[in-house]
Amino acid sequence: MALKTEHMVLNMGPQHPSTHGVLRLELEIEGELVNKVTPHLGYLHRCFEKHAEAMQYNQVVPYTDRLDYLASIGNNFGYALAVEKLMGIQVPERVEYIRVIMAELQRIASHLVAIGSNGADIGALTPFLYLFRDREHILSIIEETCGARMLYNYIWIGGLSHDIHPDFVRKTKEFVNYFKPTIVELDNLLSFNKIFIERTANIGILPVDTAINFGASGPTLRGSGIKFDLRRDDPYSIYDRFDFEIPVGKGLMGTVGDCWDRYNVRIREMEQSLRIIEQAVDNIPEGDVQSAIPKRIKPPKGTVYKRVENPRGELGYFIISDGTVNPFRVKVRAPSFVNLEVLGELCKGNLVADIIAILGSIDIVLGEVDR
Amino acid sequence: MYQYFYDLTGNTIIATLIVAVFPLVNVLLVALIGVYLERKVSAWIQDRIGPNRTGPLGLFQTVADFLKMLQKEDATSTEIDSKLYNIAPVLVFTGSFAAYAAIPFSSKLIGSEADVGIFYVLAISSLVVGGILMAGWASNNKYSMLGAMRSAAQIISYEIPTAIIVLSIVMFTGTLSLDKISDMQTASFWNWNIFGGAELGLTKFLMIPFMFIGFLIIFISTLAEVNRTPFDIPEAESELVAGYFTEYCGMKWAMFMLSEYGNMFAVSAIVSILFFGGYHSPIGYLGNSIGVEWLIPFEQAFWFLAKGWFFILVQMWLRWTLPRLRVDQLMSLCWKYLIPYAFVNLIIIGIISLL
Amino acid sequence: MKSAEEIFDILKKKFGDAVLSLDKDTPVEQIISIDPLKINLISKYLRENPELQFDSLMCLSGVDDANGIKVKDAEGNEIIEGGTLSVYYNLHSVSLKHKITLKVSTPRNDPQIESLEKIWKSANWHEREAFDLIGIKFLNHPDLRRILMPYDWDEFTEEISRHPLRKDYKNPEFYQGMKVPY
Amino acid sequence: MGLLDKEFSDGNIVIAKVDDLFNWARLSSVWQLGFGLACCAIEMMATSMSHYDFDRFGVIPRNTPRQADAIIISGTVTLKMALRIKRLYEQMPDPKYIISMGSCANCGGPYWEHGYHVLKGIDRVIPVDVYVPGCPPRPEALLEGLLKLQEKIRNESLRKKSA
Repeated sequence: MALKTEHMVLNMGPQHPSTHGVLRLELEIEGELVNKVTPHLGYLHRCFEKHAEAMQYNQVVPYTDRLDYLASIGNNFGYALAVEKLMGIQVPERVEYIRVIMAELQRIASHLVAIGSNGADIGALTPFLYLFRDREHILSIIEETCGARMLYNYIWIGGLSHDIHPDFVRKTKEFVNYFKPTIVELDNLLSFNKIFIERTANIGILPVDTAINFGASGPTLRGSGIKFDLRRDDPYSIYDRFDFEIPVGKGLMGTVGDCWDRYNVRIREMEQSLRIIEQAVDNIPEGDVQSAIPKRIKPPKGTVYKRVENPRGELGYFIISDGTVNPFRVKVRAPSFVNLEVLGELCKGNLVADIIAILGSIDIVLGEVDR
Repeated sequence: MYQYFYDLTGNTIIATLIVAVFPLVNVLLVALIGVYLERKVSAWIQDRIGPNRTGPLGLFQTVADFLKMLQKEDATSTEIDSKLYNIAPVLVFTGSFAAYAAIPFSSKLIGSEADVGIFYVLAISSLVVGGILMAGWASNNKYSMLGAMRSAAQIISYEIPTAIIVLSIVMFTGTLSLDKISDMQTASFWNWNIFGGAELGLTKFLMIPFMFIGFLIIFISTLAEVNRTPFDIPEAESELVAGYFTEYCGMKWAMFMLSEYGNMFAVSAIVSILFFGGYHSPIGYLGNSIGVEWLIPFEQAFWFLAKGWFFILVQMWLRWTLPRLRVDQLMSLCWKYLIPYAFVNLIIIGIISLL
Repeated sequence: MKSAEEIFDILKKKFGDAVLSLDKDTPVEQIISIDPLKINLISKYLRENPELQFDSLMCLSGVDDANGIKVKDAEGNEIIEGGTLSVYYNLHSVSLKHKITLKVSTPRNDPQIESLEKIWKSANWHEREAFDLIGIKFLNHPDLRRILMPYDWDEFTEEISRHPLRKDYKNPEFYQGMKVPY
Repeated sequence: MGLLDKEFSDGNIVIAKVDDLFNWARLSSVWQLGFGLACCAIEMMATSMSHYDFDRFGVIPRNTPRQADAIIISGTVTLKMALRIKRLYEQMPDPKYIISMGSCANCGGPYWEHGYHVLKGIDRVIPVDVYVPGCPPRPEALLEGLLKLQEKIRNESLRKKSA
């Protein structure tokens, strides 16, 4: 006679150290083995889309900061590009250059937190602190420019809120020189640590076709080995002028598309961001950063979908304009929201300890998932 | 030890009290200094400063923590099994505290000069498992339960390689008494077991590599037995919130903490007794050279504590550097690697000792 | 790479009446309107046709068109009656690198659209979100629950405050004893 | 345990000294419940990191409410989350403190007007000891908030409160 068994339901979150905020996972476990993962969202639903409908176009920018709060500039960037496309604004060269440098600095800052918290989830707390220390350098560069540490409201429709500081170029170069050896140090400390590899290689394998079908993007998609980066494949701003590579998961430590690959893609992406910054920072043309900002933002009737490559993937803004000063509808296609959906697929049949490794490697920000 | 203090004071009661209280004081001190050091060491490793507001250099931080925990409400869930819930921390603490009875701090400072010292320590420290299981079960919390299960599996598995290595030392020295094992490694660090023991000859040199292997195995497995990173899966913060003591607060939780640090020192002490000469100085005694006989036990205690603290620092260093293993990897490390190597090591040491 | 006109022609030839129109007026995006109950067939074709290969659903947005008549209900709240709710699909082909926007409109009083969950998995949560915030029912969706708002939102609120992104949404006074307005 | 719930009627010198000692202990080891809600959580984490080092003040994050002394409400509290926060608060043993960090937790912040799912101020659900303004507050501001909390704890007493 077979024994009747019952699965234990374990609630992970919303208050749990490794759910990166207020995600709640409902795990059905059998001993330590996870049979099913059901994510429950909405613990940080801040009604962005309702606010966007009630605000004027330029007033929405600060709210976009708070979507993916680790990559605020990327959010501003996407929104500004979308409205500019709708209105047909051409921004000055100087603005484009500064935007790209800032976005890449922000990408590094964001990846630092992502990598660090992935390590911290697996138990390596110290690299997390090191990476936060390095992040402070980036924050201080941006703070000197626009006065805020995290939520900048920096990229405006048609321009920027502030011109760069006279010291900006020197400090950015200093940072690039400081940061290059740090990546090597990080590799030695964490990436090629035997235990870390054991914990992440061959765990949570995401095949390419599943990833595409689930709409995954960013490092989550590239970790599966496909070279798809909006900066290259659907170029926006001036990214087509720079020479950089798109790192993809190659399965160095296990299978293509495992957690280690996704982790590694982020590190290699930071190197490429440094390359872009190096190329851009020497060529910033002179000019006024606010000359193209329209006096009154009133786009014509129409719809636009504009997407940019945020650190976490494809950030898209779908804007419907009804010809008034308020947007009729703003929908955010948040990369974390879409990437998180893969979690249920990846976690089947793994152990409880793997769930957090997988979740860390997908790298979600709840502000963006719940909006 | 009792005799020593009886001679010193001439009173049975005082002598007994001193003998009984000394390990307790030591455990408390170890926890007090250990927690402070842990925070400072982690701060230094992580490019921080660490506690520095409470007293000079933040030295009273742990005192403040302890006093605060005394004041905390004893909040419990209504669904707990209160008997087991209340016994568990006491049992865990007893397990780690009782081990101190047989540990020789110096040639005079030893609770019980039992002939089966090492056997006693191995046996009594298993009491901890019972306490942890009780804590996990009685808390009526799924995280506690998972943590307790992991912990039980882990501690029981890792006792095997520990025991095998202890066995090989026992075979080599021919005694179970911790006191005698220490005494065999006297005079110079060259006589320590890790360097093949005191007897000169071919066997000593043959022994060295296998003693090193033995030391590594016992260090790893004792690390696992006291639930330290990279083997801290029972209380894995990012997975199980706080493992088996998730539901404990205030002083009851402090007892778990005390026993953790107590255990850390205990296993460090065992490792240093088995392989690093116990309380014996590596370079000879000042007391001998200047002819002050009574100084020697104090010097021995100093060396013993120094060795113990050295290993605690190594444990902390590992904790703040390495990631954590997964539960199945932990088991496979034990059963597939440590135990077979320990067995082979045991046989080879046995053969060499026969030579 | 195919333009919106070419894709529209292909679809029109294949599906006839189910493909309603191509909206060319908008300055940026060109939108193909489609019958809400045929969207699953057309999407399947779009994904599987080797010339189109729309293997990725980038975005799915539910919109309250607010094109009905504004009336006052019994309690004096202004509500919208009649008109439509719409869903916009932004499709993208990773291999062929072309994009297209589809639109379906469904009556406001009984909004029903075929689910695309079987075709693109990413539609699952987006559709739940459109259900949650706009109130569009997706037929044949495996798990159509609220996603962002609390599961018991309906129990504590009036009819008018069910779906926050509708244009006639009104805040409830209390939810589980907590005051909602400022 | 939980001495603060026992009140003494007359404030003699012994009580006063014990007060001072216990208050010192409590204010020197404020262990925070480690959980972040939104943007402010990142600044809260930054406060614990190398640059600002919360540990200097004896603050370490504990993951279980049972072992924590203070919650730092770091970010927007939604209606869905408010109930959970209330439960966490109730699970903490006395004496317990709340620091409300950031505009969202103080009053709803930028979401005060149209935030249909945002609780406008965590003080509608649990009592708050210290409010730290800012969106998000800089780590220095949070440190200041902690100092204010310490000031508050320093003035607590075992004595019965008189009118």
